Amino acid sequence: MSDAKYTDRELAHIRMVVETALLTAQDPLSVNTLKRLFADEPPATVLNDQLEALQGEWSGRGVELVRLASGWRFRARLEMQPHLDRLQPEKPPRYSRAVMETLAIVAYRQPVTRGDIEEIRGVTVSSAIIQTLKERGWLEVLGHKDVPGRPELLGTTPQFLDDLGLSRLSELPPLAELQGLVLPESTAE
Amino acid sequence: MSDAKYTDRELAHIRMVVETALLTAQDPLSVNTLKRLFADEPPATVLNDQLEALQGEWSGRGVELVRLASGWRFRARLEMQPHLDRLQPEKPPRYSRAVMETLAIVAYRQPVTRGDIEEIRGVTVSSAIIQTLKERGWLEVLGHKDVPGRPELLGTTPQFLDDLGLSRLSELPPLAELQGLVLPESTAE
Amino acid sequence: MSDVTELLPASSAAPLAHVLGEPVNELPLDLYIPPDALRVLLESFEGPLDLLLYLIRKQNLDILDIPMAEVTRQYMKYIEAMKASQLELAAEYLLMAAVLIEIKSRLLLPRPSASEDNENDPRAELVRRLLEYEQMKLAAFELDQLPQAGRDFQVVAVLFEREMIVRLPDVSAADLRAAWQGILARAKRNQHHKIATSALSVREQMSAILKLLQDGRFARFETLFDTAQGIPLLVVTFSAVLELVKEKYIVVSQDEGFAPIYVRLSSAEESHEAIPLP
Repeated sequence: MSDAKYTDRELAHIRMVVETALLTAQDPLSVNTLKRLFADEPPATVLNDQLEALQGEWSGRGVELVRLASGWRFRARLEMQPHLDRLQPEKPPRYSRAVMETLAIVAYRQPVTRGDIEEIRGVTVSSAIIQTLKERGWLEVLGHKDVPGRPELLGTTPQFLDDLGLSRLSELPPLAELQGLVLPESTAE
Repeated sequence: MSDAKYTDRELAHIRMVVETALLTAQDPLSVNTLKRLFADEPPATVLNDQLEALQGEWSGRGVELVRLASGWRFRARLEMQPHLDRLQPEKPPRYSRAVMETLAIVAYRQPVTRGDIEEIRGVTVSSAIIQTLKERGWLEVLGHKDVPGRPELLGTTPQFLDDLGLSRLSELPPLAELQGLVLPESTAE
Repeated sequence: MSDVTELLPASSAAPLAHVLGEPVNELPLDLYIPPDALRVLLESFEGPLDLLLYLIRKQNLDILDIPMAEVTRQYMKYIEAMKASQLELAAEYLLMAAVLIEIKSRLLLPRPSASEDNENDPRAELVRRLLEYEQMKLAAFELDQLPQAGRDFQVVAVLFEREMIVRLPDVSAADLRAAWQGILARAKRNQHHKIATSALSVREQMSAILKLLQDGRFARFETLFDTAQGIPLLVVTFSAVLELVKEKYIVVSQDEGFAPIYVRLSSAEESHEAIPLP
C-alpha cells in the first residue's frame, strides 16, 4: 500500500485537514482538489483511503459524507430535515410540471436543442423555463448545433447531479419501458 | 439536574440534531433558536449541557464549536488556514446588501438617524451594520437628534470619499437618473 | 374567477371542472370540452400530447374512431376562444386535431398492399410520440421525487474566517448607485415609502455644520458662512441651518435684539454620553 509511506500520525493529520476542508467548502470537492490542500500532495489512493475512513467515522450521525458527481460533500441526512425545517419554514419552491418535464428531457436525452424538447413535449418551451434551470445551475450550453439558426445544445451540469445526490447520469431513475403503453385496440379493423 | 428526565439515548439524539443544525446553519444559532428544532422543546439547561458536550467532542479537531454573542457556531480553527488558503484563491470580500444600502442612504441623505435608514429601507437595521461601517472609518456620529432617545446623527467621513476616489459628496452618481430604470421587486412567492 | 374552478386530471373522484356551476365529472367521449372549461383545461394539461394521453388512458378514447367533422368544428371553437390570449397554444391544439384527422383519413383510404409493417400504419408516428412523451412525463415525476439539495436536505456550511488577513471589501460609487436601485425597487413594491432625490448640497452643508459644532461649544452664527465661496453657497448654507433647526439637530439662540447669534448642537453637553434605553 502506498499508505505505508505515511505514519499513523500523518494520516490522522491528512484526515483532519480533509474533513475541515469538506466541512467548510461550499461545493463538493474532488480528490484532485483535496490534494491541493497539502504543500506535499499525497497520492489519490491515500486520500481515497482517508475519505472512506471519514465516511465510516461519520456514519450514524446527523451528517453524512457522500461521493457525488463533482466530488465529496458533507450533507445532512434526510431524516434530519423535519428538525431543520422547523428553523426555516420557507423552502425553495417546487418546480412546475413544465420545468420538470423540460429538465427530464435534457437529463435523459442530452445533448438536446430547445426544438428537440418542443418536439417531445408537443408544446412551445418558453425561454423562462430554460432560464430558470440555467440559473439554478442545472442546465448549461454544451455547444451549438450546426443547423440554420445554430440552436444551443443543452445538457445537465455536475451541480444538477450534486443537488440530486447522484454521482453520475446513469444513476438517474430508469426510464419506464416503452412497450408499456397500449393503445386501445382498434375496433375499426 | 433537569437532564435526569431524559434518557441517554434521548440526549444523544438531541446532541445529534443540534450538531447537524449547527453544521448546516449559515449563522450562529442561539439556544432559544436551537430549542425550536424540537417539537417538544427541551429546556435551555439540557441544551447547554449538550452544547458543552459537543464542544468537548470537537476539541482537537480542525473545526471547533464556539459560543459567540449571538449564539453557537462551528468554525474552522485558525491553524487550518494555511491548508484552506491553498484551496481557495481569495475571492474579494463583498459587503452584504444591507450594509451597502445603509451606506448609500447615509451617503445620499446625511445626516440621518438609524430610524431614518430603517424608514427608507423598510426593515430593521442592526447595530452590527452601523458598527461595520464605523469601524471601516466610513461613518461617523455628527451629533444627536433632539428627540426622545436622542438617536445618533450619522454622516460619512472624509475617508469614505478618499476610499471611493471622490473629492466631494456631489461627485456621487446622481440619483435623479435612476427613476424608471428599476422594476419593483417581485412579490410572487 | 369564473364558474370554472377546478380540473384535476390526476383524480378520478373529483369533478374535472365546474361549468356554469355544474360539475363535469368526465370528459365526453366525443372530445367536446365546454369552452368555459377550456382555460382550466389548458392550465391542467401540458399540451395536446398530454391531453390526448389523458383521453386515451382515462377515457378510453379510440383515436381511430373520432368523428372528424365534429372534432374539427369543436377545435375551431376553442381556437376562437383562445385567440385572444394564447394563440400559440391554440395552434398546437389545432395541429393535434389536424394530425388526428390525417390519421383517420389515411386509414379510410385503401392500402396499396396488404403489408403489415408499421411504417405504413399512420398511427405509428403518433403512437411513438405519445409513448416518448409519456416516458418523459413519468421521468419528470421520478426526478421530482429525488431528494433535492436545499429542499429536502441541507449541505454543511461551516464558517471559515480568514481572521489573519483582514481584507476589506472594495466599494465603488457605482456600487452605491446599485444599492440605491435596490432600495428603489423595494420601495416601489412597498408603495407607502416615498424616496425622493434631494439636492445633495444642502445635505452636505448640514453635515459640514454638524461637524463644525461637534466639540459641543457655541459657535457664532456668522462663522458658519464661508463668504469666500460665493453667494450660492451662502444660500445653501442658510438653507442647511434652517433645515437643521427644523429637524432639531441644532439650537440657534440670541439673548436680545442685535446681540450676537449663537449656534450649538442640541443638548451638546450630553451628546457623548450613552443614552439609556427607556
